[in-house]
Order: sequence, then structure tokens, then C-alpha cells
Amino acid sequence: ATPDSALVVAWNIDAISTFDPAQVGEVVTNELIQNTCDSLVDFDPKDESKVAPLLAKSWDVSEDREQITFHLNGNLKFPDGSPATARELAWSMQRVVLLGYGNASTLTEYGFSKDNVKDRIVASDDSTLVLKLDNPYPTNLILQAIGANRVSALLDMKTLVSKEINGDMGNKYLATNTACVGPYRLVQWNAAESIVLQANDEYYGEKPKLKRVLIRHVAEPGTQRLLLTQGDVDIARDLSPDDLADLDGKPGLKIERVLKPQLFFWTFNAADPIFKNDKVRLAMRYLIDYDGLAKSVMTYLGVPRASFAQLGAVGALDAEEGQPFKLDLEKARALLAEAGYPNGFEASVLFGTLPHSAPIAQSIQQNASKVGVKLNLERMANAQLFSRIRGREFQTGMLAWQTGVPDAHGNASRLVYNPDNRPEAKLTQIPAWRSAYQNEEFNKRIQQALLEGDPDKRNQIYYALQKDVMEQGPMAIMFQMYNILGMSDKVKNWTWNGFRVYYDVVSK
Amino acid sequence: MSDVSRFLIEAVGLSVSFGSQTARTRVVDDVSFHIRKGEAYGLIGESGCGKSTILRALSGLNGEYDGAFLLRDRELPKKRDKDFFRRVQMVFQDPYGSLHPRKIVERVLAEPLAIHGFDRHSERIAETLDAVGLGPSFRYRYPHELSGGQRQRVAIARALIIEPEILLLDEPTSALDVSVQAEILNLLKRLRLERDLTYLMVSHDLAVVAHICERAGVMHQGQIIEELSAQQIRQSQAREDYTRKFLQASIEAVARRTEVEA
Amino acid sequence: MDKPLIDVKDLRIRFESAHGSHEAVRGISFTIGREKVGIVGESGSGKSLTGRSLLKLTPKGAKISATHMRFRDIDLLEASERKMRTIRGNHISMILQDPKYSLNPLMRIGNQIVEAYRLHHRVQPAEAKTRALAMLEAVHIRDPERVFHLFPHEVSGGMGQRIMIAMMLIPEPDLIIADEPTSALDVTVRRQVLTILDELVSRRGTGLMFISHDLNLVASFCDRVLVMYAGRIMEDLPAGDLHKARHPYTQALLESLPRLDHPVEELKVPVRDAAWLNGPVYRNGVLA
Amino acid sequence: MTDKAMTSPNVPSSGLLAWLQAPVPTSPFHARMQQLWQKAWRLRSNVPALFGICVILAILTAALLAPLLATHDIYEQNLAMRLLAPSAEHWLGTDELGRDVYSRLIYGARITLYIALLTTVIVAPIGLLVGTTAGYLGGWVDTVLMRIVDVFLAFPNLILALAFVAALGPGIQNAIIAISLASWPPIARLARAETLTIRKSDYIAAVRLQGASSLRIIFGHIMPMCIPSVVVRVTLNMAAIILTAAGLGFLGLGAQPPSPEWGTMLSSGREFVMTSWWIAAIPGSAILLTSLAFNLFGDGLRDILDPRHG
Amino acid sequence: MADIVHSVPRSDAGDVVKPNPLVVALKIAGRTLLPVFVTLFGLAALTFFIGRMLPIDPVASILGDNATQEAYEKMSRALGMDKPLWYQFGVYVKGILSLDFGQALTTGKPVVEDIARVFPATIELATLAIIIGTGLGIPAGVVAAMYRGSWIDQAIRFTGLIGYSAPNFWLGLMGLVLFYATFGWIGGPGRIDFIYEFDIEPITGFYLIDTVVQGKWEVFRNVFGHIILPASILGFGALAYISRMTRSFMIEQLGQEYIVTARVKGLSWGRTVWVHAFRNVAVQVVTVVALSYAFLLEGAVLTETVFAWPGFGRYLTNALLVGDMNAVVGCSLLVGIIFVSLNLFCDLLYRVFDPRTR
Ligand SMILES: Nc1ncnc2c1ncn2[C@@H]1O[C@H](COP(=O)(O)OP(=O)(O)OP(=O)(O)O)[C@@H](O)[C@H]1O
Ligand SMILES: Nc1ncnc2c1ncn2[C@@H]1O[C@H](COP(=O)(O)OP(=O)(O)OP(=O)(O)O)[C@@H](O)[C@H]1O
Ligand SMILES: [Mg+2]
Ligand SMILES: [Mg+2]
Repeated sequence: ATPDSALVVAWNIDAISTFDPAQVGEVVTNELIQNTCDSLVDFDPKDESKVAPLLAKSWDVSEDREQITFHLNGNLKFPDGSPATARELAWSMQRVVLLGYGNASTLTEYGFSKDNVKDRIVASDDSTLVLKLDNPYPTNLILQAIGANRVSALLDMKTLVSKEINGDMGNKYLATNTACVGPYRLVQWNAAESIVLQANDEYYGEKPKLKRVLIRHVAEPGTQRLLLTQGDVDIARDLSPDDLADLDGKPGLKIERVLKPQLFFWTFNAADPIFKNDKVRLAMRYLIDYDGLAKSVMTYLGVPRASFAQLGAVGALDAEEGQPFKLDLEKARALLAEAGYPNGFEASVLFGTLPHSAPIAQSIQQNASKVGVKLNLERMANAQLFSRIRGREFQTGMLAWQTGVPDAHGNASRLVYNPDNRPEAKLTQIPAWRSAYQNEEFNKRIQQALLEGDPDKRNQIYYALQKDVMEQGPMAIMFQMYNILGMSDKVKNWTWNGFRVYYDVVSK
Repeated sequence: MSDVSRFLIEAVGLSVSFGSQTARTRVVDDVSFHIRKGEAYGLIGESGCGKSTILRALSGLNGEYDGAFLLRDRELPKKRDKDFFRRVQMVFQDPYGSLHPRKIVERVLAEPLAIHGFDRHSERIAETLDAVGLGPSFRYRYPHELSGGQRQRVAIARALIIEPEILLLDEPTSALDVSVQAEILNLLKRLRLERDLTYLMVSHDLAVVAHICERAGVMHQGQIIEELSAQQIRQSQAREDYTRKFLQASIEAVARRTEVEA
Repeated sequence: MDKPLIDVKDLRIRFESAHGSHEAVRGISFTIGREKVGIVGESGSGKSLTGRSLLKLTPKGAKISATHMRFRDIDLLEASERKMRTIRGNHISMILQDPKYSLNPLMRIGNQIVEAYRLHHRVQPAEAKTRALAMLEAVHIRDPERVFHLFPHEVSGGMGQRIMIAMMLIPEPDLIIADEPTSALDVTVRRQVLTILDELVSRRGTGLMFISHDLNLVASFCDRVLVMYAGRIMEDLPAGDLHKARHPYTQALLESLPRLDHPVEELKVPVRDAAWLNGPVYRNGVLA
Repeated sequence: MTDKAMTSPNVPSSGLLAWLQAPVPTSPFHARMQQLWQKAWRLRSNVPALFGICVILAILTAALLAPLLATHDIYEQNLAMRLLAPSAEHWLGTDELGRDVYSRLIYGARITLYIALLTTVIVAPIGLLVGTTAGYLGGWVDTVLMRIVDVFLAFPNLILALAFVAALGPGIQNAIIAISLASWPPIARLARAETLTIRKSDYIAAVRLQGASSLRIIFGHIMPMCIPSVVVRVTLNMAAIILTAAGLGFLGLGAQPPSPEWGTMLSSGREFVMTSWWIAAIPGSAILLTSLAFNLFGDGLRDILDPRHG
Repeated sequence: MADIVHSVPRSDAGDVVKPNPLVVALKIAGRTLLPVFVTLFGLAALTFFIGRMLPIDPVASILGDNATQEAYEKMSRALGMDKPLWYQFGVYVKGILSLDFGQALTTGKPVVEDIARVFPATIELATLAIIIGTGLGIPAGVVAAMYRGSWIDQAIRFTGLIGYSAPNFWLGLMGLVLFYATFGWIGGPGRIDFIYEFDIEPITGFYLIDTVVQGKWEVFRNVFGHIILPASILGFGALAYISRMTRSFMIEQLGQEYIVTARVKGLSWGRTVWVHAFRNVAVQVVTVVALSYAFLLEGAVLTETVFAWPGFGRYLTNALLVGDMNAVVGCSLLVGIIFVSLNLFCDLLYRVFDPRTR
């Protein structure tokens, strides 16, 4: 049984290593940060592509769209009761750029740099924050990217500065602590064991319904299931699809799901003599049994999706247009013949430990064998998979990619856009570069869309781009993944979208 | 006696110690003796007096001794060479432990031939088996298929097959029953004559030593306290008290029976 | 000597093996009273098996059968394991050949003796210890108090053998089976051990079954001798009548030992005759 | 000898039996065959060992005749028929991609046995060599070798294995090497212990006195004596090897999908334990049965080969 | 698993110089401790170089998938990975000597602190498991040896083998389904129910002990309910090995002459076995138990996963999978130290309990 005042969650939280908003990139911590550190603005719970006020109760955009002025809530306080102001926020955001961890790119992409960030993110007074941009980006995009994101968490500057080690701006301290304004605060974290979030009494907004959120690390899906059915946890986050299917409709339980901005794809190395051929890559797409997989392995896990822009994003093709492929061996054979491989070829497929990788890979392998393509599967630890892919040491590989913004630009800028394809450029954070794929024309269209002021025109550019990339792109996108969980029906008001889970409104 | 050398084998001031530095005991203490070619020399003494230790030192199984062994007046290196093993062979006390349990007789006998590069393996094996009184039917048997006496014969055959000059015998019959002991003793006696062998034989059984050897050293607490001829042993002509007691004990049992018989 | 302690008739011990079943003891009959009976014979003739069968401690694969095998009035063949436990040690005990292996290496010698005593006598440990010390003294151990606390590896072979004797005699059994108790000892020690055994046995009137392969030794020590060959008793006669032995095997055994007082060029070796296997056997010098 | 004469042999029913039971062997080959025969004879009454042998033979047969015994293509997927319970069509049900578990199990025996047996074949000689050398030569050789053994023993196996993928790349062969690397030290220790008792024996002293080199003694005299216990020991390890192989599978070592290796089948069945129990239970039982068979057989071997336990 | 084997120390009789007691003492210390240090050093070196060989890039696993190359290089420098290998090794050895393994990348805490947290959980589990495994395994092995070849022997062997070859995760989940979900006899996965989680003040880190010390019997029962199933399952595996080895040692002893002596004295079979034979295998059995224990400490990964047990095995494996070399090194050394000290301990046991080696 679980206490009435607490939400008890079973979740695989192996991967947590820090709570520094400048550094985290991983799903679990991301969710925790979002519930412990409010950002400037929020994703609208009902429609993730819209933004809603959070720290900022309102904002003004300059005529030229190059300056945004945020007006913060007046009574912001850190959990220890000390006041939180726009100055701390400015410092927090500058800090992200100055530290230069992975999340810095959220800001650097829009013209902020180590040299200019102090001038471009400024607090004009205690409750006003001004962002100065270098280009007239679409305001919604900027708000999603910068405002609704980890990078605009309001950190407790005084504490962090006092805990500073070697100029890390409190990075080490944040490895095991949180120090922000948010509905909850972290009170206990035992790595790979449990996390306890406690409601923040000093919170400026509406107080959370539940006093505590307890997350227990449970790696085994079967174990999670038992805990859930026995009522020892309220929510199980990593149930296997078959368990979900089995539990769906059982009394006392419910299944909740929401599409997340994560795409599972099969990426090809365009530097490989075989896969540099567009036709070959296209042929591979016809070997994927989207339908069959969706109805079996991927039920409860995701929906077929071939476009780089996830469903729910601004500019994304709809479900039908965004997935025009189906298993078609004839077509694949014909394409291979055109590409000069009438008898197929042999290639390797790397994949990691995601549970659905193996069945998908095997399914494709089986189909490929029918057109003469012999795929050798190589399973490995995720960290090893990433090293291989980042180092361009692969022929093909299967992995997932999650974007931070509900806008087609998010993925376009990573999965398609590649400013410099030279190996020594080492743009390892860009999947397109990892695939050694560069298309100047696509690059141009992406740039153009980015600065297009008219939403309709902008969408049109993306629609066309998506269709072209589906034919030629360096990765065969296969599924957009669900966030899915099993939950006791005692839990009320579970609220989430693809980008955010709202613990504070949950009640029991 | 050979012209070249007075003695075939000579031990000079031999001492052997065992144990770590803290608890070191001298098991053989300044022992000297010599054996002429064709002679059979015995070492007698009660259990634990150091007889086997001398044999092991001479054979090279234990290289850590003080003093020297001379073979034809030449000092033997502490680490014996192959030539030494060619000329000196040893027969162990326990026939049950001295044959490799997983090797048939033929392989046991073929091994020394291979090591020393002899030819005509098959013939030599047959000849030697014959010499120790084992027929060809024993050639392909495993040790566990042989009786103790037969095993000891195989062990003797193994020692003889490379035609050594000297045989070291460490209580070769003490593990055998008396009837088999008789067979082996007869065999040893015969072989010595036939092949002009030299024996160094260790035993605690006076009768056995007297039967085989011309001369014997009596050992007590690591020293040879006196040397007796076979004749002296039989007639209990000992100088030392200890030897007399030792001889007495051996004779008594037999004497009692004679008494009963009479 | 009225009623024998042991009365065995037609004892057979069989083993199953790859070569078919194999009889190691083939129908032997004998009795033992309060006397010293020697059993001689070459290795493998079945001496030990006979001895052990009296205690029902034969190896697992052995199958014992007999017309009867009695200890006093108890039929050993029928006796339950529980019954046997009261007999073992208390009434019949056995001295094993090699003290090096026959004593528990991790138990102090004294405790092993005390255990043997207390198994059959309900006494306080202190009293048992006194008895054990007395027994050690009885087997001529010089410093019993010290030896009591030693471990088996700390005593010499001769001492070990004496300890075995002490341990087996302390419950005061009626019959002792000594299985080659001296073959591992050198002459001097052997003599001491035999003397002690003789003393104790004759003082208490215990029956002794003395197993050995040395006919000369047995003859000088025992009252009666049984000569075994290939699982059969070939000859059964008083030690004093040994010179009247009829069986060629017995005769050869007598001659096979080298003797100090009687040098020979060649020792006599029993020439084993296949006819012996099922041939005639002799009792008291006459054909049985 | 006497006991031979007393034996009443079963009446030989054939020439071969007579030959095998002949009291006197006439050639080395004959002697060896007689040995074998006697051992086989002793095995006859060892029911568990016989059971073990039968099961091993059955599994080997299944592996050899897999193409004949299998009822389905082991790679043929049918997503519509996934996770079916055992039925007349699919005797042991289907797996997560709708493949026939029975057929995969039969084919899997090939890979699984290959891994288990090859590992054994690698581990035993290495362990033997190191153990006997250390034990026989003693001194600093012993010290050095045993320290190495200790280090390998104390080293977490998974790390060793991963290092191996790095050095050699993935594949079954490399998995075998990786597992071997982790399993030879215990064997070496066993062999060394055995050697320490053997080296004191007279028959070793005897060959030394014939002038035999250390090499000859180790290979020709000591190793044969250690083999039985090592073989026994190694058969005990079968299950562990199969399970380790499965564990390495997810690091990219060992059998890769879609190969039907039992350990891999077992670990992919883990996901379905709560819903489709047979997916894990069937390969699990197969591993259990195989391991049981090897163990029983190993015990039988020990009883036969090792006189000290006989 | 391994057999620790003890040779009787060979006498290397060298010079006959009068020994200096100090030198002797030093030599004895050297002879026992030097190998320990050599082993540990070897272990450390091997860990280091194998760590550098691993295909996993620690920098990438800290920074995540979307880090820029610049951040990557910066972190790489911070970890000292740009220095030559020997230099890194030096730093590493120095760290080891001061018991500083650096920070674990996965948790951001010092490795030593992490180990101090996860290790008690594992020790607690493994200790209970070994108690179960030993408590049942030794009697089972002895009984099997006593009735060698009988159905009891077969039954024990078969049961043991199930523990040895049945996959742990399967046993674990089935056990949970049965005892937790169906019967509700035991607590579920995890070390303790959440409700009680805050009732324990960590003193030793061993919940069973902590609750007893604090007199919180209710919590103790809860903790016990959680630990009993995983411990039984691990114990089951240990049982298999322990009983097999015990059986084989016992069979060897039961073939000895002194057993016959004991029986001749009139001792019952049971007492012969337990008092005489067992005493002679006790030290060997302890060696086996110690080794099983060491393996339990190192390698209960799957059981820990199934039971959501925040233990050492999972920590090590996880660290390895993400290339957290600091943690891997710390853990490996700890495991090594455990192995070596158990080895040493068993050696000492031999010396103490076997009078022949004294
Ligand atoms: N390797 C060794 N280490 C320590 N002491 C030893 C060693 N070998 C022999 N000894 C001791 O040396 C002494 C003499 O042993 P040795 O074997 O030479 O006696 P022996 O005269 O042959 O006796 P036996 O008639 O019993 O064979 C004994 O006290 C024995 O304990
Ligand atoms: N466990 C056994 N299995 C098969 N045969 C056995 C077994 N024990 C003894 N035998 C056989 O029984 C016969 C007699 O053995 P026993 O031990 O009684 O001989 P012994 O006369 O005491 O010989 P020794 O003088 O060598 O002690 C031997 O031929 C032996 O092979
Ligand atoms: Mg000797
Ligand atoms: Mg006997």
C-alpha cells in the first residue's frame, strides 16, 4: 500500500548522474528538473506546441522580433525562503552557456555565445529579464526552446557560488542537489535506489496536491508490474508492452500514454560505399514492416512515423502523410537493382539494449534476406553504440533521438542540417553529421524556414522538406515513441504531454 | 677391484638437514662409506634413522646436501646429468606407488629407452621382462592388474632396462608379503651375478640385508655407527651396544619359534 | 577352553566386478576361543576380509554368506546394525594395520581413547581420562600425560601402533582382531608391540585373531595358526605342530623367509599350484 | 594371479566380449579397450550417470539432426502469431516474433553445445598446463603463475569479457574466449592441488631418476593424472558457461540475434516472464536438463576414473 | 568457482646460518603479505589497462548524446584522458594508495562513498544467503555422502542442480509471483517498504542490524520480509555448490581408514560421519563457503535487478556499461581485496585448525 499524501513511482533511474540543468540531457532527470525547477515559460499541458506563463507571467516581443522582455512573477522564493529575482535567472542562463555542457547548444544555436551572453541575457530589474537575439527567429520557437526548457531554470546563485569548486559555478554541488524555484525540491537521492521529492512550501504558484513524490529504482519490468498490481507503487514507468497489454483494462489499473518527441530510427552511414547511394537507403525503408511491427512489438510503445518532424510539432506532416512507407519487397528489389545491387549486399546493423531494438532489427533482417540483403546484427551496450555512431564507425545502426522543442526545426536542425561534413569538423552532436550526410539544398531550406516570419509559409517549407528527406535522408525513421505507464486508479489528474509531466497537479 | 678406480661409489662427509631455519634438524650427519664395483652394500637401522635420505641424496632426488658423492673418483654435480641416470637406477620401497597408475607395463619400460635414446625398444622390453621373470603376457597390463610382487618386478625391470651399473634399492621388499619377498630377493641375487651389478640396499630387516649384501653399515640417528660383514651380522659380532641390541631383537623372534619347534 | 568365542562355518564373501562375480573368501570355517589364533597367507588371500566380516565392516560391494557366523550366542549374520554397535569395540575390536591412517588426524590421541571407552561405559570424562592414561601406561608409553594431548602426526609409528592397541583394548573386549599390526614397524619396535599385546591378552584372557603374512612370526607368537590361500584355509594347526604342516604351501611359506641363523643361497618360493585352489586342506596335520 | 583364477567369468557370448574379457591383453590397443570395457561395465550400474549419458546423447542427436527434427523454419517470422502458447502446431509455442520455439530450441542445441564444449576444450588444457606447471616446478614459477591466477580469479568477469570485445570484436568465438579467460583459473588451482600430491609420489621420482625432463614429466606423467578431476570439474561448469554466454550476449559478445542460442532465448524471454512464461521456461529447462545431464555424467566419470573415489 | 588449495609449505632448506628471529619474522610476514600485495598490484594494473581498452567512451556517457565536440574535449581533459598512459597510471596508483578512486561519473559522488552505500546492502543480502546456503548445504552434502548413491543422494543432487543452473531472474520473478503476489507472505522488491524507509537511521547500513539496534521490531519484520526471498534464492545457488563440494570432500574422508577405526570402536554411522569425518573436511568446506561468499558479493546482478536491490553487483555492472572507470576500478579492487583476504583467511584457518600444518 502507498501513503495517501505521496505518489510512489517505480522507474528505472539508473541513468541519473546530475541535477544540473546546464548538463542534464537524460529523460528521467529532465522530468525531475522540470518539476523542481520552473522555467521561464511552460509548455501548455494540453497542447505542447503552445506556451504558457510560468516564472514569467507575461512577455513582450520587440517589433523586429529580436528582443523578448519577460515580466517575472513578483513573489519568487527559493525553498529556503530567500527571494529569487531576474538577476539570478540571468546568471543561471548565462551559466549554461559559460559552462558549455550539452544544453548550451539550446542557447548557442540562437546566437548566444560565451562572449556575448552577458550582454544578451540581462536582468533590467529584479522582475524583468531581457533576451536579445541575433536574428528574428519565430517567437514561439524561441519560447519553446529557451523559455520552456531546462536552460531557463532559476538557480539559487548565492548557494551555488558559495559551493563553487574550480569555477564550476556549482556544477559539482548540483550533481547531488537541486537549488531552484519549483513546486518540489529534491530531499533525498540515492543513486540507483530512490529519489524523494518534497513539496516546496515557499512555492509561488499553486501548492502541489501531494506532499511527496517517491521514486523507487526498479529496473526489471516484471518487478514493476508486481509492485503495481500489489499496490506497492502507484505508477510503473517501464512496463513491457506485453505487460501493458495484459494489464490494460484490469480493474483498479489504468494505462496512460502520450506521444513523446522521440524518434526511433535506422541510420545509415553515407560515407559507406553502399549506403552513400540514395536508392539503397530508400530501398531499406521498404524493408520495414511498419504495420506488422506497430501491431505487435510496438503496440504500446510507439506509432509508425517516417518523417523527421514528430507528431504534435509545429510544421509536422500529419500521421498519414508523415508515414507513406510500407513493407514492399518488390519495390525494394527494384530500387536495389537501380542502385546496382540486383543481388543485394551484406551489411551490419548495430543496436543497443533498448528492448524493442532486437525484435525490430530481426524483423528487418528477415525481410532484407528476402531481397538478398544480408544484415548482420550486432548488439552492444548503449554507451558503446553511441561511441561507434559518434565516431562514424558503423555501416548502419538503430537508435533513438529526442528533440527538445515541439517544432519541426528541432529535428530538422539535427537530423537533416549539417553545416560541415568533414570528419575533422566533429559535429558529433548532430546525427546528420554522424551519418556523414550533407545536402546543401536541405541546409538552405532549413535556414530559410528558421527565419520565416509567416507561420503558414514556414509550415509549407517544412512539409516539402519532410517529403524530400523521407526519400533521401540518411536515416529511415521508423517510430515515434510513446511515454506510457501503468497506474493505480487511485491516482487522479495525471497530466502530461510529450515534453513535460506535471507532478504538482496529481492528486490521490 | 677395478684398476682405474678403487671404489665405484663413495660418499664423503655427507650431511642432510631438513626443516626451516628455526626448526632445522640434521637427519644425516657426516656419513661416509664406499662401495666397490660388483659389491652389494647394505644400510640397516631402525625406521627414521636416515637411510632413505642417503639414497635420495645419492640419486639426486634431493640436491641439498653437504659433503660429496664420488662416482669413479669423480665428484657428482649436485644437479645430476643424464649420464648419471644412465648408470645409476633406483628401485623404490613401495611397489604400489612407484608405477604410474595409467600406464601399461610396456610404456613404463619404453620411457627410459626413449629418454636415453636406445634402439630396439620392443626386443629390449621383451628381454628385460623375461629377465625379471615376467612373461610377455604382462607386457600390456596396467599396474592395478598386477600383484605387488609383479609390480616390484616391473620396477626392477624399469631400472634394469637401460643397463645401469648401480642399483639403489630402498627396502625393495618391505611392502611385500614374505612369499613374494623371497621371489624378489632371489631375483635380485641372480641379476647381480648375471649383470655384474653393484647394489646399495637399504632395509631394516637384517636377514634380508645379510642375504643380499656382503657388507652393511649400521645406522643410528643419522650416523653410520659401524660396518659389518654379512658374516658378522649373522653371528651377532657387533662392536656397538646399539647394534647388538638391534641384532638381538631380530634374532629373538626366530629363536622363540625354534624353541617351540624343539 | 569350553565354548568358542567365534564360530564360523562356511563363510563366503563375494564381489561383483567387470569380470563377473568373484569370490574372495570361499567357504571357510573356523573357531576362536580365548587363545591367540594367527591367520597367515599371502597378500589378497582374504585374511583382512575374514577379520572385517566378523565386525560386519566389509567394503560396500561385498556380499557375505555363511552357514553360521556366531559370536558367543549371537548370530552376527542376523544382527542388526544397532546390535553390531554394541558388539563392536565392546566385545570384538580390531587393531588396524597402519596407525598413520587409522587415527583421526585432527583429534587428540587422548580424546580418541576416551571416546572408545565412554562409548561403552557410562562414566565421567575425568574418570575416562584416568583410565585412558592408565591404558597408555599399560602399553608402555613413557609420558602418558604428554602423549594424551598429542595429535597422531606427532607420534612415531611404534607409538601410534601402541596407541591403537590401547584404544582397542580399553573397553576390554572379548576378542581382538589384529590386522597386520606390526608390518609397518621395524624389528625393534615390532618386538615391543608384540610383547605388549601378548601381555595384555594373556592377562585378561582375551581371544586374539592375529593376521599376518609372516608365518614365522605368527608361529612364534600364536597358539594356533590358520594358513589361508586364495580364499580358503589350507591348513589349521597348533603353532607347535608347525613342523608337521602337510600342505606344500605352508611348507614353502616357512622356508621363504631369509634367516640370519640359516644362510641359504636361494630362498624357497612357493610354487603356486593351480590344483591347490580346490585341492585338499589339512587340519591339525591331517587331511580335513 | 590368484584372483584371476578364482574368477568365474560370465560365459562370453561373442568373440568381442571374449576379447574384451581376455585375462591377458595382447597389445596396447587391446589393453586400452579392456580398460574402457571395464569402466563401461562399472558405469552400467550407475543409473544416474547412464541417464546423464542418454540425455547428452539425445541432445547431441537433436543438434545433429536439427534439420530433420525441426518443424518450422527457425528464422521465419510471423508477427501475427507471436507469443502463442504451446499447441499442436507449435509444440512449444512461439516467441515474440512468431517463430517456432521448438525448432529454435533444437537448432539452438548446436550453438549452445558448441559454446559449452569449445569453452571446455579451451579451458581444460590451459588450466591444466598452468596448474601442473606451477605445482610441479614450484618455487618462483609457482609464485608467479599463482599470482596471475589470483588476479584473474579476483577480476570481475564481465569486465574481462568487455575488454575482449574491444580487442577482438564480437562473435561467438570471442565469447568463448572471453568465458574461457574467466574460467581457467579455478581449473588451474585444482590441477595445481592435484599436482602437489602427485609430485611427491614415487612414480614421479622414478621418472625423474630416469633422467626425464620436467617437460616430459609434466606432460607425460602428471597431466594424465589430473585429467579426470579436471574433466569432472569442467562438466560441472556447463550450466554456468551457458548462462554466462547468455549474459555476455547483451554486450554484443556471443550469439547475436536471430541465432537461437539457448541463453539468448532465455534472456529475451525475460521480458515475457509475466505474460508468456514458456518463452523463458523452455530454454531455461533445456539448460537445466543439459547441465543436469553433464553433472550426472561428470559424477559418473569421477567414480570411474578416479580410484580414490571408487 | 574455484577450489582454494593449500599446499603444505615446502621446505626450501638453504643455508644453515643461524637464523635471526627478526629476519625470520620479516621473512614470514614477507612470505604471506608480499603475494597479497603483488596480487593487488597486478589486479590494479590489469583493471587500469583493461579499463583503457574498453570500447566505452566515458566522456560520451557523461555528457550525453548531444554534447558538442568542444564540451567533449573539455571533459576529456578534465578526466586527464589526454595525458600519456603511463602518467594516467601513475595518477591512478597514487589515488589508490590514498584510497581515493575519484568521483563516480554515474552518481557524481566519490566512488568510496558510493561503495560504502551499496556495499552494505549486498553484504547483508549475501550474508543471509550464505547462511542459508551453508546451513542447508553442508548438512545436505554430508547426508548425500553418507547415503551415497541412494535416492536421498540423488534428490539432494537434483535439487542442488536446480539452484545451480536455473536462471536466477526466473526463480526470482516466480518467487515474487508466488510468495509476494499470490500468498502475500513476504514483502516485495526493494529493501524495505517506503512507509518505513524514513524510520531507519542508518548506523551500519545493514537494515537488519540497524532496526534491531534501534529496537524497531515492526520495521525489522518488514526488512526481513523483503530480504528473505532474494537471500533464499541466492542461498539456493550457493547451496548447490557447497553441498556438492561437501559431498565430495566427505566421500574422500569416508574412504579413510580412521573411519573404520571409529566404527570398530562401536561408534554409530551418524556420529562417525559428523564427529570424525566432518571435522576433517571442515576447513575445506569453510574455504568453499568463503569463496561462494566472495562470488555472491561480486555477482548477484540479476537477483539484485529483479528484487530492485540497490546493491554492489548492479552498481558495478551499471558503471561498466556506461564506462564509469573510476567506479569500475574501485569496485574491482574491492572485489580483489575480498578475494585475497578470504584466501588469506582460509590459509590461516588451515594453519590454525589443521595440526599437521602447524
Ligand atoms: N622432506 C622431509 N622434510 C622433513 N623431514 C624429513 C623429510 N624427509 C625425511 N625427513 C625426516 O628425516 C628422518 C629420516 O628419514 P628417512 O626417510 O631417511 O628414514 P629411513 O631410515 O628411511 O626410515 P624408514 O625405515 O622408515 O624408511 C626422519 O625423521 C624423517 O622424519
Ligand atoms: N572392495 C573390494 N572390491 C573388490 N574386491 C575386493 C575388495 N576388497 C577386497 N577385495 C578382494 O578380496 C581379496 C581378499 O582381500 P583381503 O584384503 O582380505 O586380502 P588380505 O589377505 O588381507 O591381503 P593383504 O595381505 O594384502 O592385506 C583380494 O583378492 C581383493 O582383491
Ligand atoms: Mg625409508
Ligand atoms: Mg589385509
